[in-house]
Amino acid sequence: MKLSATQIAWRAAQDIEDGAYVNLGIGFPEMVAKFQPPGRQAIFHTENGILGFGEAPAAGSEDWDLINAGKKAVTIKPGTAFFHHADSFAMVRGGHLDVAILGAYEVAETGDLANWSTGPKGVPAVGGAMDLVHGAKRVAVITDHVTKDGKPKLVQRCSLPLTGVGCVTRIYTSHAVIDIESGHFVLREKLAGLSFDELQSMTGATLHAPQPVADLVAPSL
Amino acid sequence: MKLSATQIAWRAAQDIEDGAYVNLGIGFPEMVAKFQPPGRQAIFHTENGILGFGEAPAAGSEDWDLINAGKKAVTIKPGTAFFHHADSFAMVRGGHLDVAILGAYEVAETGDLANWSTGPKGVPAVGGAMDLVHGAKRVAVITDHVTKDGKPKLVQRCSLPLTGVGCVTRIYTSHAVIDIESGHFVLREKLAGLSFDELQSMTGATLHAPQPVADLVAPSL
Amino acid sequence: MDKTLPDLATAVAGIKDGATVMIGGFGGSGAPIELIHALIDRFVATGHPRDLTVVNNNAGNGHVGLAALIEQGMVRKLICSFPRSADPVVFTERYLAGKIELELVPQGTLAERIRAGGAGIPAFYTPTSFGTDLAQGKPVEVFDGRSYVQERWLKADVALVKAHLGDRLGNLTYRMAARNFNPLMCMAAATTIVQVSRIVAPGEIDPEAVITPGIFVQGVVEVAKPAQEETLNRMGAVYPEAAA
Amino acid sequence: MDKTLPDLATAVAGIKDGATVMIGGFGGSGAPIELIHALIDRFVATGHPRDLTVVNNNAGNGHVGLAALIEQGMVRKLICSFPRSADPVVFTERYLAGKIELELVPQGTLAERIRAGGAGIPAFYTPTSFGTDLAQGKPVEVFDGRSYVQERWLKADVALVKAHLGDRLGNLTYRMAARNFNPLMCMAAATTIVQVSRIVAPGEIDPEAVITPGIFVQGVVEVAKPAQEETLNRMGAVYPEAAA
Repeated sequence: MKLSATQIAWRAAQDIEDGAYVNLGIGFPEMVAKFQPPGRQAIFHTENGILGFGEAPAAGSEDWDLINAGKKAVTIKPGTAFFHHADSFAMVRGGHLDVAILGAYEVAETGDLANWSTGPKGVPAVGGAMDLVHGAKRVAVITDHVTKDGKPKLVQRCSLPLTGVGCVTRIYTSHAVIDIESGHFVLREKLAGLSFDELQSMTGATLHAPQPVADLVAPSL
Repeated sequence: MKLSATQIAWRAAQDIEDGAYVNLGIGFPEMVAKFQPPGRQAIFHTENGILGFGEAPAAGSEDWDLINAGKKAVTIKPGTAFFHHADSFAMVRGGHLDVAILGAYEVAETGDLANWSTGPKGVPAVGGAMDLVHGAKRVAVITDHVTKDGKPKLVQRCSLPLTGVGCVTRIYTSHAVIDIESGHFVLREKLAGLSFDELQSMTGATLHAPQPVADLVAPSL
Repeated sequence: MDKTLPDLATAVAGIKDGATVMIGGFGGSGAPIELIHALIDRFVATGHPRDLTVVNNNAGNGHVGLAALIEQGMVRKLICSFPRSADPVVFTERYLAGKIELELVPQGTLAERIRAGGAGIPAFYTPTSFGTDLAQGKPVEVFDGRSYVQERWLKADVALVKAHLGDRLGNLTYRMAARNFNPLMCMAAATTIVQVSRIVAPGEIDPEAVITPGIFVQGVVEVAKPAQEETLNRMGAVYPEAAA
Repeated sequence: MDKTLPDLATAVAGIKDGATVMIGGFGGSGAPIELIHALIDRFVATGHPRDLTVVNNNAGNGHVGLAALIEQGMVRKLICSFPRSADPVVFTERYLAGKIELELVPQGTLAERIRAGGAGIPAFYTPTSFGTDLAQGKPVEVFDGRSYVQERWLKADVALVKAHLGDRLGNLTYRMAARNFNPLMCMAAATTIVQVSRIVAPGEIDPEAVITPGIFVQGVVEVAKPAQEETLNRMGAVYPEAAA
């Protein structure tokens, strides 16, 4: 038993404060926007120059000048602002974002993140990931706990090319919520049906649990 | 006999091409704008964020949000654009201005300019001068040929604190038009009634005249 | 989320002794006079904040706004490009008496340092000031055969800014050349407090027309008919009036 | 002064072999498709320009616009942040075959390098890419205890840009997120050529609404109903059509 991608996104969304400025990485992390808790409204930033954009338009009513960083059509809503790329990354690099939520190939206990290159084969593409990891006040990762082959994605040291050094502070996985503090994975929540030892065996570095570990729960979605 | 300040400004204005982007230093250089030759229209830039501003408004109809770098009221005209200070100095530092015309305490044959500080006494103030001398494609100076005490303002080496090193390319004075080329003052025009030797005696470094020297003429203004 | 502040006193309540405060404006245009005067009111009433480092293009004019702040003795250090004005007596007297510190910065470098502070760029190179007294002590590097001076970012604890329209999310527009340093300072301060002529509902400002997106703004206070420094000075105004 | 150009062919006539060409847009939004296609037309007719270095955020999509430029073999090197798309086959094949050079730059660094080129800043420091493969060979410096990578400005011979409205002085507005890299590239090129949906008289654009002031623009050409890359690709378009 494990959380689905949708449920991981839901869990990550619960930690976003009302009024937070948030950048969601392209692909899977974009899903987080759907699960803002009632009464809270985050303001979403996209690298290509929109702050406070709205949901996807109905199919057929897309305006292709109004897209997000993943090149998907979005909409405006009251309070939206447009700006150019240098201003957009001033928001990122200048530390003005509250939260960035990114995908990962690997996350190390040091907070190092690898999420842009699977090695020398193929075409490398980095986009805004390397900027985001050094900009937001809180850089979180959402990911399956292990690869499709069952290998740990949470590791001692990343084996793939790094996106950033010591940048990730929280990881939401299919099995747990883990903080990174002083070079350690600190377990905060895990699935109720999963023992600490089972989780440790799926994890490539030592899990610490200095405080009681809460149950990781998410609704059926 | 010598040109008045107004006539020096007139002479400098004759060299400004149609469509040129021009910054005029505060004070005396601002006068250059009045003497654009018929059929030519320069576009004036002011450090505080206006491109293509118009003339001074009638007294009493000033809008104090619409001023130039000298804090004098100006007007908008068709094609005016507003922008912030970083964009304004991107225009300057980025080499987008065609001409900057500045005043001077001293100009050296090396092209060094001193125009911001008369020494350690008093309150120093630099404004945009140090940016302008490194930005415009052509940096010209308009000045009386000598100080009120009759001392040369065109010198071998500046004695006052520098605004910029090797930046001035042409000097319009009350008595002559002089280019700076390869570390030399090269005389282009002088008042008809003034001998070369007389001009040299008023000048603090060697004047060169490799080509025929034209008469410096300006209308009564 | 609503960044609206109820009044000017609340807007300036959080500024601490020793704070670095960026104050927008170029001369009087874009100067947040009412915010400055509210800060003076607080100082007159409580003795705080003091020992401020103020960043502004100028050093004030007459006896209102920034000049009045200096006149109260609240400013320990001024970072500016051009401390001259039609009536610079307040700054000049204190400066010549050694009672206020001055860091003189070329205007374009000042603007770029503030932008760099807001954009997370700790240092950059500029040709400006190379070979001059203002480059003393700064690293110099040659790129493509030309010499450049390294300049550091400039950040602030607080920015006091004047804008035209603002919505409750902090999106701002400015009025003509009153824009000047204001959008840059919004980016470079931990806390940006803006006085606007009118607070509007989100959506009333065209998304294309937003000059400062709300992410750079922490508080917005409405001052419906802001005073203009130039006009006050022509009337011979002095702030606080009791000082006249 | 009138910066209006009579047609697309004239607009791209001056681009030389080996030129560095910045091309605006993020994916298809803000991509000057018609200018790119005019450049392809010229190449098909004359064999020039070729050996171009192109700066764009992406590497093209499908077989139109930038992808078509690459498909023609006109591009020697691409400087971009994200050479992936829904249909990146044109770039991918050439890249994997070693027929095109790639300089991969983080997106924010790419934007800042272009701005720096336009603003006369030869180098700056950024935290981005520190400790990664993309920082290899670049100077690193510590400021206030944190490590930063030195990055150089990026300039171009020509920028091909898409805007919304333009006046004959070159003042520009953009349409929504089609703004992206376009205003920055206008600043960083020796010659900036802009296609606009409508050329208007000076004064028709509110001075407050100008995003790119005309000083950054050398030529403006009207393309009344510009194609959108996304729409062309959904129709399976190929440029030039004969290549289909």
